[in-house]
Amino acid sequence: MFVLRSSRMSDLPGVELLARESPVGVTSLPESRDTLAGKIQSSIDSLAADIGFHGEESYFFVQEDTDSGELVGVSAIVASAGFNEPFYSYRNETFIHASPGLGIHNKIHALSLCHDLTGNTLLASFHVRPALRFSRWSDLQSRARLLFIAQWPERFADSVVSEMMGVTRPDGSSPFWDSVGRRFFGIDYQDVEYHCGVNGRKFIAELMPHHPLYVPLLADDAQAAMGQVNPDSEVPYEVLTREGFEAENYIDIFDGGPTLHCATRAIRSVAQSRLVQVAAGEGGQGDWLLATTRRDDFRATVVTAAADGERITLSREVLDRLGLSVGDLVRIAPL
Amino acid sequence: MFVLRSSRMSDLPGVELLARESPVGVTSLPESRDTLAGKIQSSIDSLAADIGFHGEESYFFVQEDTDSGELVGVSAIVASAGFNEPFYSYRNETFIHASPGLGIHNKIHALSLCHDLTGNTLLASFHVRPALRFSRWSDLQSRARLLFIAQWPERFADSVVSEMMGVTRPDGSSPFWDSVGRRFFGIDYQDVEYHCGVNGRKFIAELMPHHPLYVPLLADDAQAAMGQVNPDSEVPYEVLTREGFEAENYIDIFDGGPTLHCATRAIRSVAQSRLVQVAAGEGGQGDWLLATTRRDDFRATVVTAAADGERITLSREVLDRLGLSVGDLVRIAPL
Amino acid sequence: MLIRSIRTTDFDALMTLASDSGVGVTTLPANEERLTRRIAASVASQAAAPDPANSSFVFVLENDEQAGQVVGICGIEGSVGLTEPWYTYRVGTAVHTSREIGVYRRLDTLFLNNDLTGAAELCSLFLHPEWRRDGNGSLLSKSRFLFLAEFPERFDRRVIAEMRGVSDENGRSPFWESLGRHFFKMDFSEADYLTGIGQKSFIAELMPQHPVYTAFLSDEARAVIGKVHDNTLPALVMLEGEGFRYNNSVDIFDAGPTIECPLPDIRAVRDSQVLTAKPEDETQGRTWMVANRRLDDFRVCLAQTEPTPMGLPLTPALIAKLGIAPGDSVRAVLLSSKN
Amino acid sequence: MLIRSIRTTDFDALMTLASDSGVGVTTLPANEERLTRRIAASVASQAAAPDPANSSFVFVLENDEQAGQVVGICGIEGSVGLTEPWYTYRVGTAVHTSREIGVYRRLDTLFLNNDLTGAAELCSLFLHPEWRRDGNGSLLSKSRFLFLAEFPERFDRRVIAEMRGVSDENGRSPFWESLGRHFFKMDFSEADYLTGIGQKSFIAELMPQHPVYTAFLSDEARAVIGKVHDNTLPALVMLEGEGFRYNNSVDIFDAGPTIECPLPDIRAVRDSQVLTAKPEDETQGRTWMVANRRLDDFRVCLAQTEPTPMGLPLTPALIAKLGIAPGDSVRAVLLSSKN
Repeated sequence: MFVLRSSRMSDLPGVELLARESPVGVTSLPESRDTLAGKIQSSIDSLAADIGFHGEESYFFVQEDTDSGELVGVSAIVASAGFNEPFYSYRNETFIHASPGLGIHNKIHALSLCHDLTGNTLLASFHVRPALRFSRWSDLQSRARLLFIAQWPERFADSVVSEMMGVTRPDGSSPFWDSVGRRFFGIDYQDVEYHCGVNGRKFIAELMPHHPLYVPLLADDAQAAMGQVNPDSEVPYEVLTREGFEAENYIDIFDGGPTLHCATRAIRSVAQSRLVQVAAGEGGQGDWLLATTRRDDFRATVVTAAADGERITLSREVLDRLGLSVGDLVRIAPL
Repeated sequence: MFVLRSSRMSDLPGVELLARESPVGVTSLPESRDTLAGKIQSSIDSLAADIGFHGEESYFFVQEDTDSGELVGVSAIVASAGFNEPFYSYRNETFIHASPGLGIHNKIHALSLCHDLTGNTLLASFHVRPALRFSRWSDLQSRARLLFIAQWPERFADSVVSEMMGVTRPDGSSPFWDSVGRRFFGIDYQDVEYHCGVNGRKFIAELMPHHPLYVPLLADDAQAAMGQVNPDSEVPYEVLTREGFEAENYIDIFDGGPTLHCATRAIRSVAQSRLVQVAAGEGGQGDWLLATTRRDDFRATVVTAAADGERITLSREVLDRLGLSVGDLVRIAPL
Repeated sequence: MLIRSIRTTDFDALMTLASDSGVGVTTLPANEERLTRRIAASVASQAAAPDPANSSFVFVLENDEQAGQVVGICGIEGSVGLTEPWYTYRVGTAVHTSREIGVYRRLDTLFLNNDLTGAAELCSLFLHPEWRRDGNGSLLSKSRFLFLAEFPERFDRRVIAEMRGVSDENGRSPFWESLGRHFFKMDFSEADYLTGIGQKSFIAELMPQHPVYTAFLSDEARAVIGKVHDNTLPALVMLEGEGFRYNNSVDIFDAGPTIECPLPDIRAVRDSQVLTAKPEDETQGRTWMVANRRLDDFRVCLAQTEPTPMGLPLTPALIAKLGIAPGDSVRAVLLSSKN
Repeated sequence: MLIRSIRTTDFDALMTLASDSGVGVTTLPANEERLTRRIAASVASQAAAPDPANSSFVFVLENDEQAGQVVGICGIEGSVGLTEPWYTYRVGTAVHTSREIGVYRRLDTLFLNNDLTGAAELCSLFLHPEWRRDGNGSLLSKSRFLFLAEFPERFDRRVIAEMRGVSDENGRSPFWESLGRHFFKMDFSEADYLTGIGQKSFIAELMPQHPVYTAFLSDEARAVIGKVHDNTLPALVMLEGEGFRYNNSVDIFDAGPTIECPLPDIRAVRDSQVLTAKPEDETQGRTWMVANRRLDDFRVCLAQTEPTPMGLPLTPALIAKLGIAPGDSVRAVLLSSKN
């Protein structure tokens, strides 16, 4: 069975393996041991701290095959996107250029660099082993975060965003980057993703365009790439759109992939989750996403079990794997 | 008793009286007989037309004291704001100017002229007799439009907006206008409102600033007026915020008053309205907003009556005043 | 050949001339109503109070040996952009650097602006193809400088001239194709015509209002920014010789350069002299432009002569052509700084 | 008095001089590390390949009668903005009109830009207050033009100079108070200092990136756009006399004007002549600047003399001061176009 839990420093080697395997566009999961160790430490510190309002905390989760002890997935929550430096996106703008005298009515699309999503909570660093894609375990890797948010809402913003990787060519280059970012940065897409992961995003303020970019002036393949999701991001995209996230307004400044967003309370797993008491037993037909409510030992899994408004019946194995006792409160949501 | 209904050309004298009484900031209700007649005619034409997708239609409603025949209120729906020319707003933008090196992190607010709300459905021309303010009849005047939208959603956009009048000085001048618009237009606030009502909004494209205005550079009283509601707009503001409309993102380009907006399906009276059959009888405790479902004879009122999921029991007077027979379908929402 | 103030009776000749004019000469479209207005404006300018806002002068080149045939036209506006906005793009530079990641980028930008508002403008130059010889082009263009020298109070101190940008033999402008077409959804020639007949409000309505990075334009478009059409090269060289300079302003449609010079610094203004017309049966010397100094019936001719302490020797025929009497004063300058 | 290339041994004298310099002279802050770098850069520039990117020359004014006391400094950059962006505001015009409602509005705008990237810059001028007399200021500033005339390949063709803008006796700039303070949340003097020591990246980080309508600034702020500090007026007049002109570029902090002139059009460059130094015990005439034409130990002195067909008469003492021998060539120009 697979269990998701908050990460410990001893997870570092396994996390490194997953980071190496993850596609280049996941900037929040670079192949840098120091950076990854920093993320785990920040998660440990954030969980230990008493938080009244979301700030610079971040939470890092791993999924473990409890039989082999192998790590099979990672994901994270950043409490406030752009806490230390602005969180940049391109906003899709529409300008209407109309000349009644000439009978012309044009909608001109433009991309404006904006900080609109700064301060929103960010779902980041998602990656699962390829074999688990589109399984209930990739759902677990993504959505356990939503139960975590539902349990401790004071730690998060009213809106949640997540960046989906944009499309790339077989050689790893990005058509959107080559027509847009490269003109301002003069470096390759892979290089900029690396800088972002390792050096932070300060250089964006220095290099990015200050004025809106008119979409009709972009190369055709860059226009085509706007808002398109990379096959490697299909899993989180599918999960999050099912959760009610919307993809229309913002795209990533580097690869043009969509930045999903949703009001926290409108996220399906948040809105539909509820607290129930644990009972011991077998059987039941429902598929449930289930998470503990212990901040010092957060664990989550997917179970097929019987649940009503007050109680969920869990097998002995599940109780053991999640460290639960009968009578404990857990948070569940329909899978 | 008061009944709201779609307007007829014979309402013109009464509508004129109400327009004359309405405050200057209601640009959609100018004291021009031709303009008002045009609005009524457009409403008649729109109701008669078969519409598959919202376009240039508009709907004009009056509220009548059925005892005296006197008109006591008007309101309108414009199916698509800015159908012929863009619908302008200032978007509240926040730019983050941060220098990590110097430890400076500034949020700079700016107003950007935008067309974001173009194509949304617009609630306009609201006015009720002063004696009816904050009564159930002002609710009727505003919210009957929402039942109309709920009944014929194909005639309207997915989002609905409404402009609230901004604050003015005792002499009718606008502090926001004097610091902002006047610099570009060189004319008085009353004059620009008049031009807008009579000549349309083409001149806005010609005269308005093309670049964002930094809020810290505006006069203090203009900054204070941003997003503030004129006392004359308190009624619609109160009604619409109760309906779930939000006021944060957009303000009026002339007086700085907030432009409310809400996703159509999230509007309370739309989401909570339901179709029920009419039964005859007296009594009942609930207060209901009630509208007919006949496009050729739309009428609405507020009743205290018994209703369940399938039926509402109406008195003979109400049946008569609304032209209803037992068994007819009506749309109701809790008051 | 004679340069003189336009007259109402020139209308028919001008319609013929205008219909020979091509794309790019936006100020002389073959449009009756507009031509009529231009002539009337020029006549009215002569009587108006001396204020740049009132000045819209037009002159014609007359073949005075063939029954006064009009073969060319030129004009000067006292001050542009006072009723409709006058748009240009400014070619600017944006530098983006990051020390942290070692990047330095320099990008050109186009800023829509009205910076030339108020300037005086050399405009409407057109010479019939058959008469593009014997210095007629220079005379037609430069005769205006004697008018500027004579009546500076009627013109803004800043004098500009828009140079036709690059387009191919079909009137296709690479700059337009790469930028304007996306916003105007029409052909360059149509936009050019609309501007020519004064329908300029569509520019504010349709134009991109935000600065454009030229990096997003086609290579051909970038290559022609600030460049003139081959046919316009001689005119550019001539005006540069008079002191006009490109100052990073280009046309919003075809990116042709706008060049400018302060009025008193124009060579033919600065070097012009007021001299007494001295009748001589025969004169010789370098080629001079000679003007009659009259506001209401301004005339300029070329003369081979050299000034003497007694005045400027001119033949009686030329004096008559200028509409003056012997002993009257004239304003004269060498046609070119090089001869 | 002698102008000469800066030397490493000048460091102590310069620290003293720098601490006498006030707010507004951003290029000469009393900062050890930066001064050391400037001196080293100037020495290195002498040996570098002739490319504007390599040129950062500094010269000192030495009171050669008092044991070589350094009383002034001036510099020239070959090309600015090649490592860090060079920011200016361009003062532009926006015209908004509506024929329909009869409105015509003309507004000034400030566009942040890097248009001056690449230009050569006159910089670092500072003269000890006690020595602001006897034409020392003119000599200090204009001596650079002989260097430009001698080594034009080491400088961009476009030469600029930033003029200090208006501030009061407390260093308070009305332009800064109305605009910069909202974005920088610091005093003008602090921003000025940070720029002076090369910490320019904060400008990109904090500056308003969108054009600003000056209508939203205070009356005092609008009034000083493109205006110089009273103390800088003489310098402005002097550079205008050399051909420099304000071209609508102003400083982003205090709105002082940046003036510019093409290198070959600077009066002292254009009129300078190469002449043979002719020793004479006594010389007289107008005041000339005379330079020794050397890149590695450039020197300039003033001399009362007049050129003859045989060369430029100079006293043996002056020839020695210039570090040349009789019969060597010198470059000379009248100190002022007016004498």
